[in-house]
Amino acid sequence: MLVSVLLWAALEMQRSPYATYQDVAQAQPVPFSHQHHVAGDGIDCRYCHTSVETSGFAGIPPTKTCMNCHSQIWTNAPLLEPVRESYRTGKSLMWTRVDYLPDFVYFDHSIHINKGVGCASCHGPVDKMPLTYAANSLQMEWCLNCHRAPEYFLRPRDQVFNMKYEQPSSDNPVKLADGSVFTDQIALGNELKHRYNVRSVEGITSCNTCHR
Amino acid sequence: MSQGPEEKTGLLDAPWQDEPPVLTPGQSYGSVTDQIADAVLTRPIGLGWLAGLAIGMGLVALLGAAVTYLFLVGVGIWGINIPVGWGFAIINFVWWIGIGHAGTLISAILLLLKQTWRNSINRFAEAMTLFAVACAGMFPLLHMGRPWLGYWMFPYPNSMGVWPQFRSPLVWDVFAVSTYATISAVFWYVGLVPDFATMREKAQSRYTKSIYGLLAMGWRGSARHWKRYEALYILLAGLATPLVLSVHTVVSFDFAISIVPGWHTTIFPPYFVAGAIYSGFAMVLVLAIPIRHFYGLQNMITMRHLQNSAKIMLATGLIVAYGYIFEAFIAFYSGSTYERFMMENRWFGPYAVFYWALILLNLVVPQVLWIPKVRANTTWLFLISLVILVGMWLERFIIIITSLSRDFLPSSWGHYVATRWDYAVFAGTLGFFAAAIFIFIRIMPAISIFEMRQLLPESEVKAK
Amino acid sequence: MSHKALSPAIYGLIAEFDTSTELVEAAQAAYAAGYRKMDAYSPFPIEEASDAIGFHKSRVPLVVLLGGLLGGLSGFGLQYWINVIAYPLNIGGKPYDSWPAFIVPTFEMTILFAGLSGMFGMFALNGLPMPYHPLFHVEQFSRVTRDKFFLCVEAADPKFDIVDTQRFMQSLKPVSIAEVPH
Amino acid sequence: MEKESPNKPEAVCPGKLELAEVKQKLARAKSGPQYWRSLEELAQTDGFYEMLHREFPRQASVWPEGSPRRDFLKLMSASMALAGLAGCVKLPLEPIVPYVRQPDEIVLGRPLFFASAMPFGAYATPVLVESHEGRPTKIEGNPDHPAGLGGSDVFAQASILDMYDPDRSQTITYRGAMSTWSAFTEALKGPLNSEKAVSGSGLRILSRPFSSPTMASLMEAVQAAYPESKWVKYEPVNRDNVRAGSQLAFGEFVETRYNLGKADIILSLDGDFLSSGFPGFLYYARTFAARRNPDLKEKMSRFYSVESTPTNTGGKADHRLPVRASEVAQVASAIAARLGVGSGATAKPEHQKFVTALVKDLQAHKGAAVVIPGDNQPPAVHALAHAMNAALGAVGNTVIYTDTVEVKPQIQTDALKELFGDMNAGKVDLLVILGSNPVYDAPADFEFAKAMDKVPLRVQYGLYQDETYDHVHWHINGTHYLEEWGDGHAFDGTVTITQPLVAPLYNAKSAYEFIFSLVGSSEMAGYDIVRKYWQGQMKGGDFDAAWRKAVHDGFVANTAFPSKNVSAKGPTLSPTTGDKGGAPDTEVMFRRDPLIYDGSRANNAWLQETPKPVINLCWDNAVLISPATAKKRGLVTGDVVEIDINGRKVKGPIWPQPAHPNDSITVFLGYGRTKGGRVADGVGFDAYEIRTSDAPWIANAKITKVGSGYGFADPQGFQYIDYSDLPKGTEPLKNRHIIRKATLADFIQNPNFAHEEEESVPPEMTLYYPYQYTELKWGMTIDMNSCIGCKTCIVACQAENNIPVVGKEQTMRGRQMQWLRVDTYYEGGTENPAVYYQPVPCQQCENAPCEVVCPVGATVHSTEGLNDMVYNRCVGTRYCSNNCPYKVRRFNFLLWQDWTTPQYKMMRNPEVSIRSRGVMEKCTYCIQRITHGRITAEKENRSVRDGEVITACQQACPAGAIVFGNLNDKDSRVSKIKAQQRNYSLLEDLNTRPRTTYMAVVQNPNPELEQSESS
Repeated sequence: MLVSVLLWAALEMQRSPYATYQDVAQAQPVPFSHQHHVAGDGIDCRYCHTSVETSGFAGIPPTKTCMNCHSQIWTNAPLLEPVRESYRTGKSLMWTRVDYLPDFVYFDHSIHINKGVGCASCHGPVDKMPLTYAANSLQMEWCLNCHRAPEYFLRPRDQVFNMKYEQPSSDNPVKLADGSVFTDQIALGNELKHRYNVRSVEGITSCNTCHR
Repeated sequence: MSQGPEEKTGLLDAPWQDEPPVLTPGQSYGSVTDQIADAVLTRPIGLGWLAGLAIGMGLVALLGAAVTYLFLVGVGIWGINIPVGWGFAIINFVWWIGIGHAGTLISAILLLLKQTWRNSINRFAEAMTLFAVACAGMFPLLHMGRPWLGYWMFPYPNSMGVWPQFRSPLVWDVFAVSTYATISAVFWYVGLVPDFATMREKAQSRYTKSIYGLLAMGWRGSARHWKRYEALYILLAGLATPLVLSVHTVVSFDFAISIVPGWHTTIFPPYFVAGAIYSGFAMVLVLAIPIRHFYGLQNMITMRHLQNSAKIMLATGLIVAYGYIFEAFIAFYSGSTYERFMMENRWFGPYAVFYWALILLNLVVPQVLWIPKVRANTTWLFLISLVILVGMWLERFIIIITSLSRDFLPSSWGHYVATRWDYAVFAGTLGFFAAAIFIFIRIMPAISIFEMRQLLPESEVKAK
Repeated sequence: MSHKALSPAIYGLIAEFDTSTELVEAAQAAYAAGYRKMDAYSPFPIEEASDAIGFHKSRVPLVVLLGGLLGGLSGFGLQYWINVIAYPLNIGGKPYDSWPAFIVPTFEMTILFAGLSGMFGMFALNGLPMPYHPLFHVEQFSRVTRDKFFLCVEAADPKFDIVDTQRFMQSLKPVSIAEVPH
Repeated sequence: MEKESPNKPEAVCPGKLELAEVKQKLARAKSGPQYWRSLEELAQTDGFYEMLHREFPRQASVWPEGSPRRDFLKLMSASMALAGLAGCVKLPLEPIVPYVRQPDEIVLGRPLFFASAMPFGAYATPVLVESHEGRPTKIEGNPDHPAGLGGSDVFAQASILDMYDPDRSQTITYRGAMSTWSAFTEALKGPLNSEKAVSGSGLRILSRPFSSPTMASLMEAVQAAYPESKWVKYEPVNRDNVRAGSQLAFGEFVETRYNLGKADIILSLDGDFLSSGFPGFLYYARTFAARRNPDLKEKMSRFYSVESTPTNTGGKADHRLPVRASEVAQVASAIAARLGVGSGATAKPEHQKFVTALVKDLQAHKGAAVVIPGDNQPPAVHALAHAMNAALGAVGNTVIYTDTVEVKPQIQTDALKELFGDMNAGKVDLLVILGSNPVYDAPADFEFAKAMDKVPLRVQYGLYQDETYDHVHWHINGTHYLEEWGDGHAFDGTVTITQPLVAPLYNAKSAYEFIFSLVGSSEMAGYDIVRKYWQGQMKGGDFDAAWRKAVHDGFVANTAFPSKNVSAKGPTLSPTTGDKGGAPDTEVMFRRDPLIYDGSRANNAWLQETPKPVINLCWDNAVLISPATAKKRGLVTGDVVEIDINGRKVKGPIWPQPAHPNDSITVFLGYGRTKGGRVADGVGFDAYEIRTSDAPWIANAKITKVGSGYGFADPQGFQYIDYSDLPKGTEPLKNRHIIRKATLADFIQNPNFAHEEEESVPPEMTLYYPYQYTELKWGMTIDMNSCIGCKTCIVACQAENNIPVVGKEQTMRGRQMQWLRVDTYYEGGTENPAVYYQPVPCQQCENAPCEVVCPVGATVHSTEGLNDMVYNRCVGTRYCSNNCPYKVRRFNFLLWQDWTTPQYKMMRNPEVSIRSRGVMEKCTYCIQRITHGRITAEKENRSVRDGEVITACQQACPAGAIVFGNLNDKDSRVSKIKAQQRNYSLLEDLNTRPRTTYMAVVQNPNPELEQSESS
């Protein structure tokens, strides 16, 4: 009895935000607001995360990228002092990672984007995050949800960076470049799986897909 | 189910021999009860006992130290390497598990075979089983590279979405050994309940009284209870019998399932089980002979028990011998070049001396048990039992080390040399076992009281 | 009639015997005399005794059987689900459903569940653990765990009458008779 | 810049396409200097270091023992239950440290490739260097380079570790105390001026020989500034004999180049041309292997080897004649005589048969035969070889003479002797030592240290504060070739450019900058020095373009030296024997170590731990002796003997080595370092102590037993495929069909020989339906006929896959970690056995025995047929290894990864998990490279091209013996090879169905000699 209770508690704890930091906003040197920059200013993800389409690593913007704008606007907002200081001294800003993967997991951004996995699918509604937090647990079982049934999540490539994108439904049909219209995610997903020739489920649930 | 001594029809009671009795005459319900219970309740703590316990505890401390160092530094402190990935840890595991088997055999199988003489030795035989399994159980965990992840062997819904790999004999081991441990414990405890009641009543101090009372769960010997109790007891025996056979079979699968020459053979299951009982009874004698001597239980654990055990050792020993012979025969009959080389390597290879020692200790020496005089001499029995225990340990050494050290590709042949840490851990478990036994005989009735009562002639209900 | 009122005050009457034979005979006699709510107590199991008091079959075997079945099915089910449905993996070129390999754990699970359900079933049916019982008040009853045999006729028995029953018990030539208070 | 080429595949390995991309990158970079400054600037920011240490998630471990987490877990592992749960639950927060200004060419998470060159001896070895975020992480061969042909050698592969070696000298010192560059230049002004006054008569520069034109120009500048000064070039493993030989033959120094591609008959006179470090090794290995393909039928070449110390070269010979080094001369002259060269001695009776058959064969192949003398053979033998080659009409066909690649060659020992004399005579006021370590490796009869101490001012420029360091005033820490600009000539003369991959870790000066500072009034950056020189050379046309191309390609096309007309002057004197000194008893043969060379590589743990070719000994040098002689003298393995050459003594342990000539011993140079670094020090014994200038290669010595019980680390368990030292009558190992071989003749009439004896298992023997691999299906073949046993693949694998080293003691316990091993088997007694090399990586069995027994499913099959090893799932039961018939799995018995040294963090390949204590690991077919190729292909909506994924071992193999690819693609090279009949799999009868298969050995013995084979 006691044993099973403890076991259950352990399993719960293991999945709890305490362990995964899911939905926990981290303190950052600069309280950077994705909400403001993405929703407000309408800046595209790729402006800062430059290598997301070409490399496994999405890329953290160098201080220079911040200064591109902030040398013009908010030039002396005290909030941005750390940024300016970093630029002056050449000392890097030390951000705290919010979307954390263990070191033995090899995640490649470019291929996911190429296969029509939206940023939001993993990172959540970044455009609604005043302070950034991990929207998902990023635990293996969570990854497997999609790797076992991609059709539930795929979206057209041109919608990958669209934060407003919603899955097709009768009142929200999704139109592909070639004009075909979908009102049902499964149908769309299967079509995209075919078009983007996504590997077989056995293939993308093979261990070496993520672990080396 | 109980029967008097006069109508003995047990397998092992050869009619042409006049047997010593199971229970010396002149006993009564009261006398057996008192004698057994008092050994625990009133008998003063002897120096011998203290010394024994001290030694045991000392070795347990050694075990603790060795294990701590092991976890901090890694299994590299042992002699294992590539190709010999398994060393003392697995040898000891198999050895201890084997020893456990005799206990279950006595308590379960002999019960089913209506061998009432087992009533006087089943209790501590079962205790022995439990402690041996506990010792064995440590090793699979200790020998892991990352023991703190040992729980991955059990199926539980983890956040990784992955499960144990059920094709692996190691997972079978996990199931078999844990089940075996559990069922043995159940069997043992169920058997103890009525005796705990006795202790409850006999105990003087409030303190001990309440403890035994707790354990007895309010047992009051109602006929209805006895009825259900007996039903369960028989059923447990019926469950434990296939279980005990399965456990060493599964352990032998660890080897038989693999493709290593010298491991990959179908004869392993029966020959492992036989070997297990062989070493198990050896351990029973190694324990029984001193206990009956020091606690003056000669009238309950009589020569009869010792002789029967000796006969069983002789029988199982011959099965084991058959195993050895057949291993060799198959090696050549199979025509497999690897098998042949394996056998020749055992005979002439770097570990040949151990092989021949094994043959001497396990096959040759025990043959003296054919001689009734030897079976009747406790000293001889004790020594032979020790010899067999060593021999059986060597058998596992031979199987594991020689087979691994020279397998398929000559380029990757290796050599295994145990380190002091290997010995430390082994000695530690021996100490743990000894300490456990010493404590057990001080706090629990070492002989099943209520089953002893059944051995008394007056326990019979005379139909008029 | 009058003293019938007293009957609830006590749990029952208990008679003490020296041998199992006497106990069994006593029990048979009591049963013949029409007593039903009674029980025999002995230091070791006596088959005849339970028969004598009219208790013929226990339900323990059934419990064990059900436990075993449950264990076996869940054992195999778990393995099948894991290997074929939850996460099929190519292990050394073996098929997902390599059932021969699943037999061992299935077997062990069967034994485990059967054994555990057996033990808990037995205790449950026996109403154990029961730290308190009226009989424990009876001084000589403590010897039931040593060398004495007892027959207890409970007051709850419709035919129970403190006087008649006592008289009847005397006829069984017990070593002693005692009232068992609540 | 990535935006410009979004779809370009990543340069995971230098196939054409990737190079094309690197080209673009460089073309786009405005011009060299700025391009590089960007990296230097980046290198100086703290951000850079912070990033190196923390940014890259791939700098990772098998969690839960990751670098930041390990301490935390150490605590936990004490109390298991806790560690168990907590360990699997709580992830610690990690910082991310971005750049401040990100250099254009760097795309986070994607490697770049740069061509460069490793100066080795007097030659430049072309390489291609992989760089992650500005950290060089892996050396590969440069496929475009005419002298490299894409292969590489152990030294190139291991050089990456040299660069990150924490023992490297990190600062300038004066009399042992930290100092600065400016202090040094100040301090030297005076002495230099006074030297100027006496036109440098007191200035001596001691350097290693080099081929760098720029350095040559600097050398001239020094001569100009200090006319009387002398520049001495010396290396202990020198080619004096070669030089002297060519002088004997031609009266001048010439470079000899062989064209094995044209050679039908090859005769080696102790010529070790198939081992790393031999000039032109890469080229020879590739061309030799090409001609050993039995499908060429009678065009397959035949190789005779007259050899003293057994080498992997001799192991490839169809006929090998083991003789003492001093006897080679005699055999050579006997052969020469038969060829009408010189009035040679007659061969010993036991050599007659060999010589006769050989000569016949040579004469039958005039114009297509070649004689290759060894560097350790006396000049006379070289002269003879030249003459023989002439007589065989080899010159112009299989032998080409050119100008020497080395700049201003000299007889180095003589030059050093002169310097020694001058120092003793007090003629030297200022001694500048450039990268050499004379105190350790100068001939014993020059007590160099003593002489040196007589020099008033001594300056050392070098990478290590080594033995010589104790005897100098100034020590200037030098740059590794990956940190400096430079140039050189490949063995064929091709101009080869060295470009830095990273700014000097300990901001050191390059040798060029250093020498320049001695002559130049002002200082100049290495880049400018080299570029300026070439600006002078590349006249006409657009220099910038030409220069960029040169830098990018790593070489200048068609700059190989033209062949030179020289004629051997007449029949040379017929030599008697090799150089000798000392009382005759046992002949000592000094040899450079096959792996740590002359000792300069001694601090490289990868090289130390790699088993030496053929000998399979690591972490030691030994006294090699033939088993027969050992028996005769009552010596057994591990006995310690004292070698006495004219009173100079050294003690070394005995190692009976099959195929070693009798009555002689071999000692490898380069061990017994005292100030070589944490790895080098105290390993082996120092043979330089008994090596004198008059007998640098062959000497006579007395050996006496002085001890015993020395323990060796020899990873390979058992080397005889036939009986030898197994109890007689035991089941013959031959029946395992591990090595399958035939003679060319047999092969031609029975191409299927490889499958005759085996009882191969029909696929239907299994109960189960075989798993269908529909997607990619990876497989590998290893051609044992091409494999030359040089072990380069092992080091390449170690570098690529972050494989730790375990040290001698652990290797002795049988816990070496290298994923790939090269099994070496002997057959036919110990006198002169046939030798076979068999590289064994994970066989990637389709019916993998290891997978079935893993209790946690840590090793399972992928849909591409890979036997995945999931480190992070492994609990370490080691059952998989027990059940692996090939024993290719490696286990982290202890914590062997170095988590603390920052240099190593920078060195590791970020694409590969770093395994920690308690987990199993093994060859993955370079899964990181496969994944890369697959993802790249998928992003371009195409299937993976053949040759797009190249494993590290395949890339490194100089002989091209390893081929990897997709078996579902019927046109892939690997499928084609697997279709051949020579193809077989190891332990086939176990029905493990390996994906790695072998091409059986086919030898091409001379029918006349066949009978006498196998002593």
